[in-house]
Amino acid sequence: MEYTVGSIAPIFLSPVIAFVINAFFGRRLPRHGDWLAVLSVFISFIFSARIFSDFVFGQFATDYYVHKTFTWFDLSHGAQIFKVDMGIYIDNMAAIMLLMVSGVATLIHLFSVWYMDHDERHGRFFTFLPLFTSAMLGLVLSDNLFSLFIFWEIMGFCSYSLIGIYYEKEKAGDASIKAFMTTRVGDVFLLLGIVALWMVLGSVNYVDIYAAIAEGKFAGQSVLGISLATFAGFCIFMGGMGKSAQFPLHVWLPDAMMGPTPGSALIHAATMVAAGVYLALRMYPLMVLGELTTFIAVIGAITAFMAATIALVQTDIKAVLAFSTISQLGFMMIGVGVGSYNAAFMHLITHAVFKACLFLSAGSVIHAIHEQEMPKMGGLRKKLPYTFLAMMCCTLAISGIPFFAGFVSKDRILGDALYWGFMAGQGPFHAIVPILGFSAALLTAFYMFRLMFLTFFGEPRDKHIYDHAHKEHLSLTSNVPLLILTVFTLGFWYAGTLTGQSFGKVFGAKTEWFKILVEAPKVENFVNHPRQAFGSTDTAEKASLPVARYDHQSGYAGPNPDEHKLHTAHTIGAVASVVIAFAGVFLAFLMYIRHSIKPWADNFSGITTTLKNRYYFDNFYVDILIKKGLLGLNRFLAWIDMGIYDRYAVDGMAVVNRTLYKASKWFDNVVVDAIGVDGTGVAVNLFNLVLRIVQSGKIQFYFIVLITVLASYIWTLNI
Amino acid sequence: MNQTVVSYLSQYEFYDSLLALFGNNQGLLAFTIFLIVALIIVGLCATIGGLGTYAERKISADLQQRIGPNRVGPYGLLQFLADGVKMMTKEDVMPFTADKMLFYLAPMLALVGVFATLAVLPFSSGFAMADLNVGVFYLIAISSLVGLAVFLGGYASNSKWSMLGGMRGASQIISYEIPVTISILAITLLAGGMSFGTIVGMQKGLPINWFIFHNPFAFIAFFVFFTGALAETNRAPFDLPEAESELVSGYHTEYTGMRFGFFALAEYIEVFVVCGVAVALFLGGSNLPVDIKLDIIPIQIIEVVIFLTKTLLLYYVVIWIRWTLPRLRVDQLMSVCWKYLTPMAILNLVGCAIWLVVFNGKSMADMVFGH
Amino acid sequence: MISLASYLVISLILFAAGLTVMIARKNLVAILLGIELILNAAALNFVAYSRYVTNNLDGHIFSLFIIVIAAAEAAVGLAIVIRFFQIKETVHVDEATQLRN
Amino acid sequence: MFIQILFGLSALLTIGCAIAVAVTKNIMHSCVFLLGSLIGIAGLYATLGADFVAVTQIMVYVGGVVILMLFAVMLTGGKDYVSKAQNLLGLAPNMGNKWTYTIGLLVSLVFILTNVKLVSSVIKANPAKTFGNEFPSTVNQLGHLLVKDHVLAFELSSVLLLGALVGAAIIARPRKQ
Amino acid sequence: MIPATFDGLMPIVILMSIAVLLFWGGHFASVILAPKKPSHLKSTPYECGEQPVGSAWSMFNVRFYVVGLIFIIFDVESVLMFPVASIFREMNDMGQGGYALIIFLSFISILIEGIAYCWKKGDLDWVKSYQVSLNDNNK
Repeated sequence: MEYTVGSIAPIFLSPVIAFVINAFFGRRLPRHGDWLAVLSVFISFIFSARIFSDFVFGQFATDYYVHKTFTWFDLSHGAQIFKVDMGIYIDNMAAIMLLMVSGVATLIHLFSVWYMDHDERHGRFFTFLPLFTSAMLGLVLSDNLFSLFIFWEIMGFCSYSLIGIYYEKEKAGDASIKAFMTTRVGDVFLLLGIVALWMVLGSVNYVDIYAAIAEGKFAGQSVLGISLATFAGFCIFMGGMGKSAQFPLHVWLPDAMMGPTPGSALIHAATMVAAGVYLALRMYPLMVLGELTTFIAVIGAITAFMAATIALVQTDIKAVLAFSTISQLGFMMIGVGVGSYNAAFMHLITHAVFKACLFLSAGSVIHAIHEQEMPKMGGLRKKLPYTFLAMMCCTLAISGIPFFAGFVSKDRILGDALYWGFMAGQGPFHAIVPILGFSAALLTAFYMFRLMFLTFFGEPRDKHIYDHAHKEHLSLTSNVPLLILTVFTLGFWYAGTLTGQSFGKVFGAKTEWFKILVEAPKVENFVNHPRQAFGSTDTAEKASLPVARYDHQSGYAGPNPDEHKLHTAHTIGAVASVVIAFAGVFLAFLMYIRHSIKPWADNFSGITTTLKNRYYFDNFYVDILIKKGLLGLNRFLAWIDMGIYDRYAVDGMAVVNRTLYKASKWFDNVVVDAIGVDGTGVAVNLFNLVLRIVQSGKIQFYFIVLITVLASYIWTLNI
Repeated sequence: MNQTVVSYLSQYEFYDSLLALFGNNQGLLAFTIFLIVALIIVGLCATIGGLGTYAERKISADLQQRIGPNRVGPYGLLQFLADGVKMMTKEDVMPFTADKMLFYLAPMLALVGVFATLAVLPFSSGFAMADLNVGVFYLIAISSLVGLAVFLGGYASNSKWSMLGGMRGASQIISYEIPVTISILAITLLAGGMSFGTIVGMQKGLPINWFIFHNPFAFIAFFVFFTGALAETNRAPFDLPEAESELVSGYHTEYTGMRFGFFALAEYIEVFVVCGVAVALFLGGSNLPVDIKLDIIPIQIIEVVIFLTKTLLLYYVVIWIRWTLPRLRVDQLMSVCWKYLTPMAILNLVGCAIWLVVFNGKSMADMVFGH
Repeated sequence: MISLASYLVISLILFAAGLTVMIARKNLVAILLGIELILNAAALNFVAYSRYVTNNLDGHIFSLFIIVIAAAEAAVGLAIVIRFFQIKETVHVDEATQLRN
Repeated sequence: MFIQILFGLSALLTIGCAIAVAVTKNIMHSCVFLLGSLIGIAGLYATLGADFVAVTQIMVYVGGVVILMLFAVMLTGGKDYVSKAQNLLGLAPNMGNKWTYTIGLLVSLVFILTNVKLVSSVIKANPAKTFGNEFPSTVNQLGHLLVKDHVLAFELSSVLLLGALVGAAIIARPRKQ
Repeated sequence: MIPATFDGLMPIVILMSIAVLLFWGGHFASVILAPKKPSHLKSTPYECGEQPVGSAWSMFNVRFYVVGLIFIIFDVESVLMFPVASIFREMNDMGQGGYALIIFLSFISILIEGIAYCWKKGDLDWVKSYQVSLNDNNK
């Protein structure tokens, strides 16, 4: 397939153009240019779909990629090479990601048209939304960490603007600043990592990094006594942790729900938080080299479990979704950590779809009843049938019920985790990952159904709100995006033979096209990577796709000798996750529909308080780190100022002064009065005469000086 | 391309014998030829300019149902000579408050500016004195001397009427230079060059190949150009600098005798030049409509005749407009220039550029008749 | 044949004339005249070098842009002079003392 | 031969008018002499084969800058406006007096002496070249240079001019006192 | 194609010289032919028969300058556009028409921006410019 710039650039550029137009002329346009934003993202979607169909339906091999570069700037001097390339890097993963981002973004834009209608910040919202989308698309398209970082920061800025869009609300302003500052912590690390890589490799292209790993350029390199790979990998992963809201940098994401719900859907569910996972996946070889996988898995497991527990007791519908997002991101990180590369990526995609749908549904609910607290809802399924349908499917998906998307991906992550934790012959410590993972899965099913049951089932708990809720009608902008997303929460899209790569069990989740199309980059393939100029059409031959099939006797046709064991783990994992999912659902059913079990808030009040306070993370950051740490530092500095500087320097100075004064009094009487005053007068006059000529403020005089200096300089030249 | 009279003549045999006559001194020969041709052209233009005054009076009389000049010569044809002689014999008065040097210089600048434009005017394919690569551009540039002359004339007189006329004239001339320049830019774009040889050469053949019919934008551009050119030459309805009912006679109120004559001569020749430029740029220049196999000299003569015919037709239109339309007010003048002509000219330029790219340089005629 | 030196000398004289104008004159407009002379001297040098030394047209481009910038500078400079005159009723350069003290 | 004559005429015009600009006591005459000098420079450009630059010189300076300067002179009080305050302060006259001229000429002398060194070294470094009577068209090459090599400068100059227009319009626009 | 020679510039010089000579000639003729009876009254500037009061070299309105300003900017922009316009067709034939068009249009768009600004601010109105800017300052 020939790719020219013209077929790739619009993906990124059309939302940028929409942003520019909306930013400058948005107020003049009808409807503040929201149609322009939708249109621009839809254009991106069409171009992405073309790339997707080429890569996925065209059955490109996993290691096939389109890589086009142009020189951004070149400051090389002699042997010292300082050249930064920018470019485009598209492989299967990027192609799928592009389709997901642009597709989900299109639907969210469409939904926002309805949701943000008559909102006073309508124009501002539709200015930042396309910019945000374009930044995410640019991030996916970028071929190196520099441009990734640029788009990363643009996204940070956009999320800041979108969270704080109602900036007059104090909470919104605080939340936006919190999101900005917390992610900044990660970003500093990311920049450190990039700089570390740059210093050693002289390039931060993905392909260069892969090639360097393959060539062993990392060996023996160290930064601050830590091996370079570990250092860089850790720093980059910290960036991902900030963006993907991993423990302990997760605190910003729940607060980020202060923005409009579609904005949350786009930022904090589908795309931006996925950027961290995407980065971890892109840098996977570096993580492996740096032996960071265990760390990642543990962080992911802790995040998944912790967020799931917090979600149990939240009453705000968006807060539950926010914590479920963190929890699911934790699952993805588990996937990255345990080496289940494509499952993690797949979960990223499926999660983006169903979480976007969940957020949009929540937006639909909030828009209908103008209330976010779940205890005041209930029985809404009669009023909001389409939203209910959408949300139900998504909940099933996120809970990991079979035949839905979440099951397909989460099951594989958990299966791999199980294998990694118990069967790969590692230490017992590793078992904590699958245990926490499975617990989180149980809790996920539970709290999601709790949300469903509280919102849509049962009797309306607040009659007033219920009666004032608008009856839902099918319309293009309000429900259809939800329903479209709902369709894609079904499992069979992600599993099996959709793209015809292989004949296998459709719902068996064993021969998924993801598995075949996406796999961890084999670094040795990148050693002599071809580079193409930016404008050229793509002519690299694409390798024919090796079809991986599962074989019961020998396992996958992959390199892992333990395939069979892995398969066993997967079977166990599948069964276990099904059981766990249903157990969670059943528990929720008992608690919130049948009321046969009392909600445990009463039984474990201490835990509930802890959970309600989100493990006191915010308090910790604010009270301990900022108040104690920062204020303590302040107090220390104040003490230095008052106690030392004031007491000794200032007061001592006074003493010295007093002494000096006495001396100078004598001096004044004798020397100054006698000699000084008159003498100074003369001296000042003389000095003035000179200065007045020099500092005349007359431009012509300056000009004379200029010419004279120039002339004297020329005379000194030896020519 | 880049034909001058000399390079044109050098293609023929008698040139060599001429060269031998001049002792193989190419420069001297060229100088002689140029001098002769220049004198011919200056004579021609002076005659045309003189006859222009006659024509103006005759046509205005016609439009006003009078007879006009009819005493000197047949039908009063020699009236302009009589006028010239009269001017020469008038006393040369200079206001005592005047700036002497500038008062002296201004008519000369006008005359120099106008005469210098004659160098590139393409009377025919061989009779153009110089075909510079920057032909049209040169013409615009050097003709701005006239605006300066108007200002200096107005200033130097140190009379209130003159000063007002000079200021007005200068600002009007420079303002209208913009739409004119941009219209010419559109033609440059279409022709792919600034030399008159290129531009006229592109318009060979039937009138349908003229640039005015090249595309709709060029069609509008012609009218923008023509309007702007009228204003640049201070012709009615844009004759504000010399509006006799307001400013007595504008910038040349204080000029008498020969100096006034030179101002008038410069103005009439400039009208002729402007018409000639309009013909060369938009109306096919000196091209024959059909290919005729004839000797060199007859073809050149026919071409010159064609060029002069077209130019004089436009000249007639100019005079006709003068005696038909009322004078604009000064604010109308400025708004016509800046709010109508300039945006239109820019639009035409953009339109021509887009047309050129979209239709790959084809004209409307090409698309209709399918070349 | 005309040599590079003749152009350089002309440009030098132009520059010196401009310099004299700039220093000797107290009229702001006259100072701007001097600046134009100096800029033209530089542009002339560029074109001369372009023909005699480098044999490409970069010098032409340079002097084109010098002309462009000179025009912009004249426009803005004269606007400032006119504004200055409106405020101070004079165009004397030594009266431009608002920023003093 | 012609080119030498053209050069001689242009050089004479340029230098004569430039000196006249510096010498004349009338600002209006000074502007007009500047015009002559600029036309002379256009002639010099022509002798260097820089036809486009020559015509640009005429177009921009003759048609634009000089007229603008004449306007500015008119707007700042006509011939040579001397304010009353100036007389009281005892400043040098607008067009300079012998002291200012002495300083100016001295600085120019210093500059000329300095540059004689530069020019002589340049001439030493560049042996004399001779050119034929032909000169190729520069317009197309300039066009290609502007569109390709110097495209950024080309576009930026447009922005610069816009800035100059806006800035100068703001400065010059009449305001309530 | 015959390359241009410097001799091609000759006609310009010749014509300019003819203009100057013609002027001198005419002047000379009038000096010889014309009567000379100067009087003070004859050489006062014409002011409809009244005694002129003061010099005509007085201050003029700033709007003249603003017009000149807009003109010079446009003039310079058109100067820069000329070389590009004259290679436009050539580039189009070389298949770079789109590129040239983008360059050209972006240049022109800034030009249009300038005229739009002046239009909006009332610099193009001859009469109203003063009042408009008064209102501007009151805002």
